[in-house]
Amino acid sequence: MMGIFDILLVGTLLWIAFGSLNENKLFKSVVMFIIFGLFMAIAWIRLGSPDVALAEAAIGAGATGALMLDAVGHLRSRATPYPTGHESRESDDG
Amino acid sequence: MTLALEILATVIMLTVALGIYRIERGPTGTDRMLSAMLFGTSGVALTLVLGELTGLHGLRDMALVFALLGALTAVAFVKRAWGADD
Amino acid sequence: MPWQTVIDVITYALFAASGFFFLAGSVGLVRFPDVYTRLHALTKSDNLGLGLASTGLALQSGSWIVAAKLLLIWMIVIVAGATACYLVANSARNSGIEPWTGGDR
Amino acid sequence: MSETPTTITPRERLRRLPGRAVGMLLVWFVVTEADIPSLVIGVPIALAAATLSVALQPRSLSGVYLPGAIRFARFFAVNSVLGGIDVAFRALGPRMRLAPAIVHYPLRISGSFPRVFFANTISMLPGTLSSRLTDDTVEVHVLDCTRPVIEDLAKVEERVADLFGAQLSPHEGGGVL
Repeated sequence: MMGIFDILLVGTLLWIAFGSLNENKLFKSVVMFIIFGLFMAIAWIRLGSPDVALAEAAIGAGATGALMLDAVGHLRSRATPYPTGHESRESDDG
Repeated sequence: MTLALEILATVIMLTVALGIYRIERGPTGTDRMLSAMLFGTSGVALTLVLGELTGLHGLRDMALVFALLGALTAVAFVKRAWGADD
Repeated sequence: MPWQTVIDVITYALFAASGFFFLAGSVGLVRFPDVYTRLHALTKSDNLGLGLASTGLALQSGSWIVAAKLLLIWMIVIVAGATACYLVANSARNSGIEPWTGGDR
Repeated sequence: MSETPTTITPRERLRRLPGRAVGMLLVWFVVTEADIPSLVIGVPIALAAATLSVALQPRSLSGVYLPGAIRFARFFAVNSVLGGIDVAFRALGPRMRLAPAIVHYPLRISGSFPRVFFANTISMLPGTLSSRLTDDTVEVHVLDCTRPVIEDLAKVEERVADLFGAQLSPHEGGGVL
């Protein structure tokens, strides 16, 4: 039975990993990354290292996930007034 | 009892795989975030079940961390990244 | 019937119900038409699934303090889930996402 | 129980400290699964947490009325199970029976904490989800507007008021948007 569980876990992990890399939508990648952290933590439990799993859940999914959500929000608020990104250089430096 | 726990873990894993469809489809960032919140709850259940299955009782502390992280991510999303996917 | 058998049967029933509710939550997330209805599926179904699973685990553990800890974890998930759910629903309302009201499905 | 929430005096804060400390210690005891040696760290941490929580509390919280709390716990347990069953069958049924609507419900309970508590309780009960909390109304998203939603919400509100030991005036108003 755990064989089926492990195959599902590995399949899901690979799917999420590809989803978080192979995508031009930034926000989707971030959500995929957070979920990747959660499932990597489950995988660490299955591999028998609960300490690594705890660190992965807290740092990988939690702290990094929140930072990345913050970054996406900042990118968006930057991007709105300057649609092309070329004219903005002078005003950013000055 | 071991078999029942294993079946429950597999079923929860299956529901999670089902939920990833919602991230793929979207359509808005909020819908994607909902799946992340779903996996917070499923992650707690999965951790508790695996903890009982492997006899690693320290995993209950990890379930607590999962429970708190779900709320943290939701707050970060609502405060900071709202509408980033439109 | 010995006492342990009774507890085991109750636990099996709780686990079966828990799996059912987790499944229903995910199916709801996939099938429901808009953000608000999906939030309904998410908060209620999944928290109930977790509650049933942790009740079953508490019965199996046979120790009061472990049962209390599982209850504490469940309560934290409920409070965090309800708050997160309100925040998301409120932001969706404020940013003008209209609720789906029947029709094309 | 109808007075507006006021700022809290230092003396009142001090009066709440012992209860808070006992609560924190209990949580520590449960989380460490009754590990007695860990209390060396647990007691100072619990005291510090209680002091911090009392010091940072912005307003006076409404006290909890114990018999009401027990009634509320029973009500909540039964109804959250019903809520899960309700939404599960809606999701799994071949034709999803959905008739969503936004309902405005005028609040009767006073105090900010009871109101937030009420809004969060709504989200866990069958077919309702609070989506906005303003000064004196709460906006609720309902899954099925053919049910007597306002009456259900009034019942829930009475339970929450009972939890905080308050009495409510009879209910009037509110409706589907």
